[in-house]
Amino acid sequence: MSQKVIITPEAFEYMEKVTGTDGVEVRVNLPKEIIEQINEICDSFDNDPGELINVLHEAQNRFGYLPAEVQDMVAHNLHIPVAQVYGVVTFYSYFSMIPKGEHPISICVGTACYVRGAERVLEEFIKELGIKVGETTPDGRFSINCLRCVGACGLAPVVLVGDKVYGRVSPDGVKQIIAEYSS
Amino acid sequence: MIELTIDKKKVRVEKGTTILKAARQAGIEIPTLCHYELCDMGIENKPGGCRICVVEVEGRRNLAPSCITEAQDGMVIHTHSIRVLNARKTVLRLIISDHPFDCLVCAKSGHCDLQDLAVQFGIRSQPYVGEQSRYRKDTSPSIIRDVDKCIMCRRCEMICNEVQSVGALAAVNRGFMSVVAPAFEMNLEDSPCTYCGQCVSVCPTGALTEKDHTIEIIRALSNPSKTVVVQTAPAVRAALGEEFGMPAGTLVTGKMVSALRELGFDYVFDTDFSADLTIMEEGTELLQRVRGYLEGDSNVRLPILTSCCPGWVNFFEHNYPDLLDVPSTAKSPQQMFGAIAKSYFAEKIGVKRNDMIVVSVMPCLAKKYECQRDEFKVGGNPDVDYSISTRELASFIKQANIDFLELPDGEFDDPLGESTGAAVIFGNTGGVIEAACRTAYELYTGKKLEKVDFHELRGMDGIRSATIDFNGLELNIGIAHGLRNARKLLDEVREGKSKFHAIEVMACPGGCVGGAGQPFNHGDSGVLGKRAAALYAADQEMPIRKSHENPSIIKLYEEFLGEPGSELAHKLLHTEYFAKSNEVTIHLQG
Amino acid sequence: MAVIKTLDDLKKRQEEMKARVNLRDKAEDPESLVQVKVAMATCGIASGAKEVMEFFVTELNKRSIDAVVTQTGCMGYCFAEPTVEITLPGKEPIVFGYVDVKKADEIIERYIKEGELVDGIIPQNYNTI
Amino acid sequence: MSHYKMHLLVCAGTGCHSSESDLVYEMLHDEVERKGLSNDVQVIRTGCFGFCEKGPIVKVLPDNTFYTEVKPGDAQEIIDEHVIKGRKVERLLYLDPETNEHVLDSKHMGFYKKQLRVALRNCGTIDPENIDESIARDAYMALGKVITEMTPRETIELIKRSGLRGRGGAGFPTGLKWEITSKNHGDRKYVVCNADEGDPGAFMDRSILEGDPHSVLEAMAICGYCIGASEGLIYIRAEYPLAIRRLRIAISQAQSYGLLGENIFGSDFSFNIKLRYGAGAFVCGEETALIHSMEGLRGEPTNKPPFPAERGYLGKPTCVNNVETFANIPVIVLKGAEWFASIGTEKSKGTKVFALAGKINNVGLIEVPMGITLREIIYEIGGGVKEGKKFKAVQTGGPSGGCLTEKHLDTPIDYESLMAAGSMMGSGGMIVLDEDDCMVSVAKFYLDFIVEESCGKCAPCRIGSKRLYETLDRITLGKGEQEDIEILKNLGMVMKDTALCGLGQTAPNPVLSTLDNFKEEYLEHVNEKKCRSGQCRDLLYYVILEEECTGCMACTRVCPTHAIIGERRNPHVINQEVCIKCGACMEKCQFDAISLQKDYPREVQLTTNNELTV
Repeated sequence: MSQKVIITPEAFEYMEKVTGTDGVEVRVNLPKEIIEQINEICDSFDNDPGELINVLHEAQNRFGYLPAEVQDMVAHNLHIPVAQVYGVVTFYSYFSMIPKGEHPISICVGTACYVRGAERVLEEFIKELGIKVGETTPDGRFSINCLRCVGACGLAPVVLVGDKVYGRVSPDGVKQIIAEYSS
Repeated sequence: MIELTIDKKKVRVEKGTTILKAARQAGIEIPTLCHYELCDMGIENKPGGCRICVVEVEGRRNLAPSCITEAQDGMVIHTHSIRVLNARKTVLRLIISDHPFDCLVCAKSGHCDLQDLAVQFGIRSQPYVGEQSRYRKDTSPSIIRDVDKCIMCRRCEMICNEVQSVGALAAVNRGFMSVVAPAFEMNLEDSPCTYCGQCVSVCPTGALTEKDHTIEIIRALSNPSKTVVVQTAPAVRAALGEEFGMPAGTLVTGKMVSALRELGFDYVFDTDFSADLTIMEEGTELLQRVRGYLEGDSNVRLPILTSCCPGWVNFFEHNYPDLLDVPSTAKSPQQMFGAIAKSYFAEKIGVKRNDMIVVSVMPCLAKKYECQRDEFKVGGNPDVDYSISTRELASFIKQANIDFLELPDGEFDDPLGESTGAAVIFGNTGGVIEAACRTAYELYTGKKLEKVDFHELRGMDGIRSATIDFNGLELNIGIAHGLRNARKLLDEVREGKSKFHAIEVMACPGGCVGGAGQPFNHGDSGVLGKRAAALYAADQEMPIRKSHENPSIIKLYEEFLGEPGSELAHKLLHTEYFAKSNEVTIHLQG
Repeated sequence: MAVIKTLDDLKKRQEEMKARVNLRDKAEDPESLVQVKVAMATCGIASGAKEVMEFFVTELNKRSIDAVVTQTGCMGYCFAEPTVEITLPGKEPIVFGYVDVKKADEIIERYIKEGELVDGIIPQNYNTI
Repeated sequence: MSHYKMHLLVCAGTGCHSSESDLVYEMLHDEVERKGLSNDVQVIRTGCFGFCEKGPIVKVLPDNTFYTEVKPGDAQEIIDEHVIKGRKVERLLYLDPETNEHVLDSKHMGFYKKQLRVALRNCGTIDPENIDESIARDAYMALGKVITEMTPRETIELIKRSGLRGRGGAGFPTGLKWEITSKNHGDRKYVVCNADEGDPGAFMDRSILEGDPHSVLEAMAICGYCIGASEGLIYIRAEYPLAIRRLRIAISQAQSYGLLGENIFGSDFSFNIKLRYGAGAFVCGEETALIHSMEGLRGEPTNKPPFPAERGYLGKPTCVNNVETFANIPVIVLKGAEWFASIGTEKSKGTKVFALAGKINNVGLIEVPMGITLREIIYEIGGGVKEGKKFKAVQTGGPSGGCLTEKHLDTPIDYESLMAAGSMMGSGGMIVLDEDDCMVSVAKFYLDFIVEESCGKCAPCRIGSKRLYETLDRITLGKGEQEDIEILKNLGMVMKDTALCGLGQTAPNPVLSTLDNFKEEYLEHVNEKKCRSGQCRDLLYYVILEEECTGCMACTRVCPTHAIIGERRNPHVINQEVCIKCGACMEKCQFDAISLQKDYPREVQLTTNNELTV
C-alpha cells in the first residue's frame, strides 16, 4: 500500500517516457512515482476497462482529484479512448478534476436538510468564502461541495468539514465553523 | 413471422423486427431523428434518445420508441394519434428550445434533419423558453464543431467509436450540459481525431460541419496574377449530381468539368491522373518489397499498406507509431498531383510556383488537413493550396448560378487530365489495390493481364481478402474500409500474425464514394452502392484500364521523373510519417 | 475458525453463540417471559444481591426457563434486602424479601415453575422504575 | 462462558456516528472495564435504531431503557447509576413531547409501538461486524435450508407465494423476477444488489447494510441458488463508507466460515460476492443504468426490453433487487410465505421501511406493515408535526413521487394506493411538510434535483425537466403567467409518456401531484403574486404601516431605488413596482413601521400612483 500522493502543479513540469503494455512509448507530463502509482492501481484491477470506475475511485483516493494527465494514463493502461474516461469522470458527480480544499466543506442538500433550511446555510458559506459550489479558495484551504443526504436527517441541516459532521447548522453558525479552521 | 396492426393496416414481419421497420414495410414512414442506419454496412445508431419516433401501443402505459421497440404478435399500434402527435410536437419544441435560432445562416440549413422535422410538424411557435446550453466553438483544419447545435443524437459518437474506433468523441457531462466532445473538451486538433469526417456526414444538424474553403477559392479565381488549377477526385463525379437532384449513381464527369471551367479555373485536371501515378510508385514499391522478401531480405516490411487515404494515415500515425515503416511511402494522389502541378506543369507553362494555386475537389474532409501538412510545402507554399468537398463544389456552382443540369459535357485539360480505368475505381473500397494488381501483375510477370476485372476484390464487406496468382507467386491481398476494420488488420500486423502481402485501407465505409465530403446520404446505404457501381461502369468504358499504359504518365516519366522510384520521384512523390501518440499533451482553453 | 460445511454445523454454531444474544432476543418481548428484577442498590449489593442475581441468571438458564433477569434500583424495602420482584407472564408482579441463594432456589422451583406462593412476599404498594 | 447480565447497545449507524457515538461506545466500554464489570456487561456497537432524531442512542437490555442524545461524558453516569445501582438516568430518557414525561423503556415509546420490524429485524440488535451474533439470530439458516432441503423451483414458488414485491420503487413481484431470470439461458448469470440509494432523504438501505449486512448477503446467495448464478455484485454508493466497510467485513467473515464461496453447505452450489461502487449519479438506481455503471460506462439507461433478466450485466441474465427486498428473503424462507403474506394488504404484502423526515418530531427510520395509514405514521410513530404546526402534505417517493395531503391521511398505504394518489412508493422517503412550506417551491426543489441528476440521454428528460424547473422558478419569482400552468401540465404529461427511463418518466410527478392537490397555491403565485407560506421571498412585500410611520424620511434616504415616497411627518408609501426587496428600509426604521407582508398591497399601490400623478 503506497501512501497518498498529492499532485501539485509543479508535478506537471515533469515529462516521463513510459512504455505501455502494447509496447508503445508514451510521454506523459507526470513524474515517475505518480505514473507508477497509476500503473499499480490499474494493474490491481487487471487493466480491465470494466473496472474503470473502481480505478478512478482508487486514483481519486490516492491523488485527491483526477487531473487530465491521470485520466490520460488510465485510458492508456485500460486501452480505452481518453474521451471515454473523461465522459465517465464528468458523468459522475463524485469525481472531480479540481483539487479539493484542505478542508472540504460539504453541505447536505438532501430533502430533509432542504426543508430545514440547508439552502440558506449554503448561501452563507458561499458568501463567507467568496467561492461557488465546486470551487476551492485561492489559498487552497476551503472548497464547497453539495451532497445529497448523508443519512443524518435527524441532525438536519447537516454540514461536513472533512469527516467531521456539524448538525443543526444555522446560517448564523457558519462563520463560527469557518473560524474553527482558519488559524 | 408475427402479425401486428399499424394504423389499421395488418403487417406480417419477422420476429425481432422493430416497430419502425414493420411500419416501413406497411408503407408508413414514422419520423425519426437520432436513429441512423446504413444497413448494408451494419451501421446502426439507435440510442432511443430523441423520442421523436414514439408511437402508441394499445395496452402499454407510455408511448413506445418505435426504433428500438420490437414488434410483438398482435400489437395494435397508432402512429399518429392525438396523443402521439402532441408528444412528438412537444418533444420537438423542447429540442428546438435548446437549439440556436440561426437557421438562416447555419451551414446545415436545407440539409438539417431538425429543420426538416420542424417544417414537417408545422412548428410555428416556441412556448418553451429558457437557458440554452452553450459551448466553445472549435475549428480544426477539416471540421468545425459548433456543439450549441448538438441534439445528443449520439450518431457522431457511434461512428467515431463503433465504426471507426478512433475514440476522439464521447458523450461528456451530464444532463442538460451533456454533449458529445473530445476528452477535456479540448480541440479536435489536439485529440486523436483523424479528420475522416464521418461524424460530419452523420450529424443531423449543424453541430459538426466541414471547414468551408469556398471563399479562398473565389479570391484566388478573382486574382488575375494567379493561375488556378483544379483537380477532381474520382468519387466526386459519381456523387455531385445528387446535389442537383440527379439520381444517385449518375456519373457527371463531363458536366463537372464544364462547371469548373465556367467557374473560371484556368486548368481543369483530374486527380485520376495522379492516381495512375500513385499506382506506378506504389506498385513499384510493392514489387520491390515482395521481391526483397522472396530473396530473404530481413529488412523488408510486409505487408505494404496503401497510403492514399489521409484519414487512414492520421489513424496509424496516432495509433501505430511503432509501425510507421509499414505503409507505402507513396504520397496520396491529391499530393502527387500538387507536387507535379507545381513543378513539372508549372515549368511547362512558365508559371512560378508561387503564382500557381492548386485546388482539389475531394469527397473527403481529411484532405483539407492533408494539404496543410508541413511536409507537403515547399518554402511554406503548399503543393495543394485548398481542398473543397463535393458539397462545397455543388454549393459554389449554385452560387455562380450555373445551370448544372443543362451543361454540356466538357473534357479535362491536358496533360494532367488524362487517366485510365484503374484510376477511376480509386473511389471504391478495393479499387486502389485492384488498380495496383493490374499494373503489378504485368510488371512482375511481363505478361499481359487478360482478366482486368478483379471481382474478388470488390464488394462492401468491411474486411475482405483474396489471393491473386501472379503467375505462380500467390499474393495475399487484404482490404479494409472503416477504421475499426483497419484496426483489426493492423493489430495482426503488430502481433506479426498478418498473412497479407498488401493491404488496402480506406477510412470511410465504402471508400471515397462514402467520403465525408460527399452529399449527405441520410442513412440510405443504397446510395453508396450506386456510386460505386457508377465508378466500376466508368472503368469499363475507359479505353485504357491500366495505369502504366496512361500515355501522359509514360510521358511524365520520360520527360521528367525518369523511373518510378527514381530520386526525383522520391523527392516529389514520396513522404514520411510522424508518430502522433508519443506525446500526450493536453491543451485546455480557459 | 471452523468452516461450516453442513446445516448442522451452522445450528451447532448458533447454539454456541445464542448466549451472546439471547438477552436481546428476550428483551424484544419481555411480557411473554418470566421477569426477575433484583434490587441492586447499595443496600441490596451489601446484603448479597449480587450473588442472588448471579444465581438467578445461571440457574434459570440451566433449568431452561425463558426468563429475563434485570437489576433495578432500591425498591424501598431496605429492611428486607435483598429483594426480588418476579413477574410471571400475564400475572401481577410479586416481591420477595430476604432472598438468598437458598430462597432463590425455592422461588425458582416453586413459584416460577409451579406458580405456588412462597413465604416472604412483601405486600406491594409501590412502582418500580 | 459467563452470561452477560446486561447489554449496552450503542447505535453506530451513520446518523449517530455523525454525533460521536463512537466516542460514547469507547467511554462506556472503558468505564465497564474500569469498574470490573466486563463479565457482566457487554457493550456492543449496533446498526441503526431508526430513531435518528435524538441520536446518539444507547439502549440498555434487558430492560429496554432507551437513552437519547447521549454524550461521551454521560458514560460514567450510565454505568454508575444504571448498571451498578440500577437507577435509570432520567435526564437521558426519551421525553414524550405530548405528555412531557420521560419514557422508561422503548416498549412504551410511540415511535416503536406501531412498528413491525422484519427487514430491520436485526438493526440495532446485533453487532454487524460480528458474524456470530448474526448466526445466533438465524443468519444463513435460510440459505442452509434452501440448499439442503429445497429445489430452486420450490424456493421461487415460496417467494412468489409470499407476495413480496420489489422495495426499490415500482413494486415488481420479486418471485416472478427470479423465475424469469432462472428460465433465461446464459453461460453465466448474475445477482445484483442495488444499493445505490440516491433518493435524497431515504437511508433505509444504508441502515440495513450497516446494521445487518449478512441478511443481504444470505439473500443474494439464495437468489443465486434459485436463478443459477454463482456471482453476486453489490452496487453501492461511494458516499456510504461505513456501509462499505461493514459489507467488506461481513463478506470476508462469511467467506471464512464457508457460508460464501465454493460448495456452500457441502453442495455443488458456489457463490461469491463483489462490491462495485457508484460515483454519485441518481440515475444509476435505474437497473439498466446501474448495469452500465458496473461495466465501467456512463450510467445511462437503455430501453427495456431487453430486461436485465434477459440481457443484463456483461450481456448475461441478471437479477437486480434492492437491499430492502433482499433483507426480507431469509425471514420469508424461515417463517414461511403464509406468515409473510398475512402481513399487509391484499396486493402489497409484508412491511415497508420508510425514512421519516422533514417537519416531524420523530425523524427516523421506521418499518410498518403495509396498509398502515398516513395518520398513524405521522401522529403516532412520528409524534406529530414539529412545533405543533399544521400538517400540509407528505412527499413520498422522493423526486419520483408526489405528495399526499390531508385527504389521504386515512388511506391505507400500499403500492396501489400511492399510485392512485399520484405518488409512488419509491424507495420510501417520507418528507413531512407543514404550513410554512410552499408547494411550488417543493416541486421546484425536486425538479432542481432532477435537472442535476438527469443523465441527458433522452430529450424529454434532458430538456423537459430543465424547462419545468425554469417555469416553476418563474412562478416562484412572481413572473409566472396563466399559460405556465398549462405548460407545466402538458410538459409533465409528455415527459411521463415519452421519457426513456423510470427517472424521466416519474420526474414530473412532484409537479403534477402538487398541481393536482394544491392548484390554488399555483394560481395564487401566478395571479395574485402571493405565496401563502411566505417561503417565496420575491412574493413578500415591504409595506409601511401608516399608523406607525412617523414620516422621519430615514427609509427614503437608504432606499437604493427611490421606491419610497412621502412627505416629512406624513406616512410614507413603498412603490412596489420599483422596490427590489433589499430590506434596507426595514433595517433602518426605528419605529417598526415597516413589515413584510404576503399579500400584494394593491390599494396602497393605487394611492401611490395617484399621489405620483397629482
